[in-house]
Amino acid sequence: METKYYFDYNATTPTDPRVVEEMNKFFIENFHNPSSFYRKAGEANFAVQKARERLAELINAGSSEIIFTSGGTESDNLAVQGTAYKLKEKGNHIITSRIEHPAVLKTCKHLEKNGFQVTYLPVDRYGFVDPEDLKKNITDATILVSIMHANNETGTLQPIKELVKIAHHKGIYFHTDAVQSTGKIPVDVRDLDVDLLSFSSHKIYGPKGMGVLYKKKTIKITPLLFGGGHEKGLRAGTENVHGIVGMGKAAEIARLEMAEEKKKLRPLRDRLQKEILEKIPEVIINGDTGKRLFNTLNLSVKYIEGEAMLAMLDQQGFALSSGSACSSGSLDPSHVLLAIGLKHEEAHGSLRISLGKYNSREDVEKLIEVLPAVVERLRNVSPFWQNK
Amino acid sequence: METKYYFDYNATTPTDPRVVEEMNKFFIENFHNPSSFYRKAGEANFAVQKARERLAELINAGSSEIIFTSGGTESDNLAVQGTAYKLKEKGNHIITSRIEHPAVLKTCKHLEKNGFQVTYLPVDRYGFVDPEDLKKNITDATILVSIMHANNETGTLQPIKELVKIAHHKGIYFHTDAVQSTGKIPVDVRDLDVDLLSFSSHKIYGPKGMGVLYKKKTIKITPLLFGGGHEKGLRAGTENVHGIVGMGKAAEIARLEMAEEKKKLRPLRDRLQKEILEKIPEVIINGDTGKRLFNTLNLSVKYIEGEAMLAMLDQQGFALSSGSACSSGSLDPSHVLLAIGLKHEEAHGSLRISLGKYNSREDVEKLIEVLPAVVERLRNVSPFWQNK
Amino acid sequence: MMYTKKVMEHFQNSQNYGKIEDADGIGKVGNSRCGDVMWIYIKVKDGKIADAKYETFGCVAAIATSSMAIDMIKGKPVDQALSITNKAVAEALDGLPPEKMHCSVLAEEGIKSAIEDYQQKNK
Amino acid sequence: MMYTKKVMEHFQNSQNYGKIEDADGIGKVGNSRCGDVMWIYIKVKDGKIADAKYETFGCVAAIATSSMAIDMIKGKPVDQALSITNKAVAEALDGLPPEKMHCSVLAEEGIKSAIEDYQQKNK
Ligand SMILES: Cc1ncc(COP(=O)(O)O)c(C=O)c1O
Ligand SMILES: Cc1ncc(COP(=O)(O)O)c(C=O)c1O
Repeated sequence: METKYYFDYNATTPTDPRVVEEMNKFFIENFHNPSSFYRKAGEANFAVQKARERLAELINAGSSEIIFTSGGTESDNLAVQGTAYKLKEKGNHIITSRIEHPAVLKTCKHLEKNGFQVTYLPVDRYGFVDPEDLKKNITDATILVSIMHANNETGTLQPIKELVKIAHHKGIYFHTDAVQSTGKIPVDVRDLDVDLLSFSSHKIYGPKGMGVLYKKKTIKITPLLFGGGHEKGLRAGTENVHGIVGMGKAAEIARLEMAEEKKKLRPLRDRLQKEILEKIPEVIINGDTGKRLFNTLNLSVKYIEGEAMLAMLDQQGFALSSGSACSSGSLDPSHVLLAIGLKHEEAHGSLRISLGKYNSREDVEKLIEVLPAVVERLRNVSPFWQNK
Repeated sequence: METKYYFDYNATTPTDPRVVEEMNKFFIENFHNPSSFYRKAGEANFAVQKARERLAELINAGSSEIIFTSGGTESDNLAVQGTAYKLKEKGNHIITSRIEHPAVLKTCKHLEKNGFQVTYLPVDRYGFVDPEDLKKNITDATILVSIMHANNETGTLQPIKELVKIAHHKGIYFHTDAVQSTGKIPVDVRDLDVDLLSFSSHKIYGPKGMGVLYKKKTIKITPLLFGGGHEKGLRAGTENVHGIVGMGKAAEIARLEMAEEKKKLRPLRDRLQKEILEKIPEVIINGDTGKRLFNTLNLSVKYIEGEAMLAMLDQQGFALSSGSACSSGSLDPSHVLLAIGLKHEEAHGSLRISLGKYNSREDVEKLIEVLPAVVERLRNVSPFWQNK
Repeated sequence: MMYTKKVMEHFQNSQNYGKIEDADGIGKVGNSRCGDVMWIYIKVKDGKIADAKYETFGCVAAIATSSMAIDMIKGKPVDQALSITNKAVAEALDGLPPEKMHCSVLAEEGIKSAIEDYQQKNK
Repeated sequence: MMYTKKVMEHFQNSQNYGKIEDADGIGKVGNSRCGDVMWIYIKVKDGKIADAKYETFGCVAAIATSSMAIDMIKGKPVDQALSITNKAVAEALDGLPPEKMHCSVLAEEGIKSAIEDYQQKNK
């Protein structure tokens, strides 16, 4: 069966048709290099500037504070490596959390091999970093705190404002990976007062291969990519004009429509949660049910494994994801779910349901109908369920 | 007047309509994350693999030797930084040339600030690196030689095979920036025997924001971007599926049609050269007229400045580029033209005409008609011409 | 993740699962930390595997290899069952993704362990 | 590169260029290394700039500012011409891109240098 019921919007989103339309003319008609001299190049350059303003507006930044990158991963790398290398004379200590995306975590691991020290703050069982914990772990050598806004697996929202205050009190830069929150909920860099913030186009109905690093005007970082002086020397490379334009349009749409999306999707997510808990015994909700992205529902179905659920669901046209190691080809299940204290079996049995703007009430009812049977079948096969 | 006569294919190219068509379904219909579990994700993954094979075929590589990047700049950075950081225990000396693209040159400058030593080989007045010079400059600390295949301004083609032999004789890695040659002329990594080779999608009628680093199977480098383990851990980030697919299609078209393009464009370029030299006195051809990209013509019109020429031509619908500082907003004119021994005034007066597959005979005749009048007008204004 | 048709068939439609209450041998292999646990039950009659069943906690490949392994040993003399290799199980399924080959290893171990349990009890 | 309409007009259609063979003052400023050289010729009559012309090697902005500067000094008393600023030239052109402001500085210097040359000769 075709993939018909898409519940994996936190993984990636379809490009909004209005975005596709806005990009179209930048492939053939206005393909020109925005740095070139002639007037068509000027038009491309103008389109890039307009997109920059739209992106700035989405997060309440100045347009000169927007750095275009190739995605959330590059934004995270540029923020973390860029700050680390810039400030290495000042200190070599970075604080992050155990539930970050690999784009931050693995970057930190890399820095550890290159003379930096990294503290990975634990989280409680709802996925929150404790601000007191941040305070305690700051040393004279701390140069950067990087803590994500919304977690991609559980949707838990960190108290960024409070954490930023603690870091700034000691004059330490603060980066937040806002890949999952930007475009879904209001993200205001002035209000949060972060120094660096990452987000990604393909999570907000924009094209893949584009991202943004917001960098506060007063902050200095070392570039990762050197070359033709694009992005004020902070990120070289011929501009991906269609990508930039598309991401700009996606940002505008998100800004104007996010409230509406929330109004529609939150009740759907809540209904899913309620019905699943009612219909399927021994299910755990992962993450906080209060301070959580309105589109995300992460749960562990005890006694069975996630990839098997995904496969059964896939057969019936459903697209979801799991924190099971088996679905990712890695050895350990989700580091996020382990960090909030799940046992390995429980993490293996996790399902992430993430909704988006093309989900209908019908999709949700269909999932409510199908999931219990899938769970039952797999539990019938499971030695843990049969012998508990 | 609209930009009607495009002679700046070395800057960027329009996306081939067949490429646009191939990409189309990856925005909305098959937008899925290739790393996800469900079948639509499998289709995206399959499309990525197919593109990988097409790209490998273009340069006679194995498909496992293709690393997807965000463009030529990132490929160059990954090759040079990636090798430098990987081999830093072995040595700290890099050899490159004075005519490299900023993506290599500025990366080398950055490495110089971080404990590496870089030798910038000079070139002769045709733009060639002297292999003897390479030989002489190799030391025990040399870990990498990075010399470009075709120069973007003059089109001069380096004797890469010979240079590679010299480097390999001493067990030193060889990277070549083949952004301007790949897709235009046959580039065979096995024949050249390079270890690393960069190229870029938007120079070969593919979408912007995509590039490739070829990495020989046996070579190890340090990644620049860390995260979700994509590209075998060498380049993290959710795959830019439409970009990859589009670049793959562009590679296939280039492979099949490059001979034809050359047959068409070379005579056009040669005619331009002949007519310009006949109609306009005191013009210098920059670069070698033999070992040169068939689409490129770089010349200096003495006594006048390039940006002024570009502007006059732009008014009449022509898109070209110049090595003048005035057209780029920088202070010095083209480092490439200075490296081949032009005086500053001559470099300021340079024009680069680069042809591509949508250029017609008519375009060329039109340029031959218009250019002499532009030059005359500007020479009439010039104190150097009037008072020589 | 690309599984063969055979794998998906065994995963979805297998009837080989369940418990044998009076099993002659039980093999319990795997580790829930890693996400795969397999229990193999066998019933032996006249030196042959008269019946066999599995219970598996694990991914598609784990469940499919369990099911296939049961198919392959049922009716076989015990010593033949003992010599079934993980490669044979994987091949019977028209192959497994490389990162899933360990599941077929588990199936082989599960069978061996059930037979050993039987042999232990009948020494 | 975005130039104003005025800039493009002066760049393309200026008739102020050329040589004044019996000029009373000549200013030669700029440096061909940097890509801009301006020669300003003036003819002075009764304390006024009776005629002026330029010859310029340089970019659009260099040529347009030369032309505008000539417009601005022609007919003016010498001391008024002397007080023309680069900002005034740029403004008269409806502005210049920031990285091109140096061209207007060159125009101001060219005029000053031509007038100084004239004053030197007539001391
Ligand atoms: C929280 C978070 N950070 C970073 C990323 C990486 O972004 P991208 O896929 O654009 O590289 C993702 C998504 O994959 C994410 O969910
Ligand atoms: C020789 C050369 N190298 C590298 C690059 C950079 O490639 P990209 O524009 O894809 O970043 C270019 C083009 O700008 C080039 O001509």
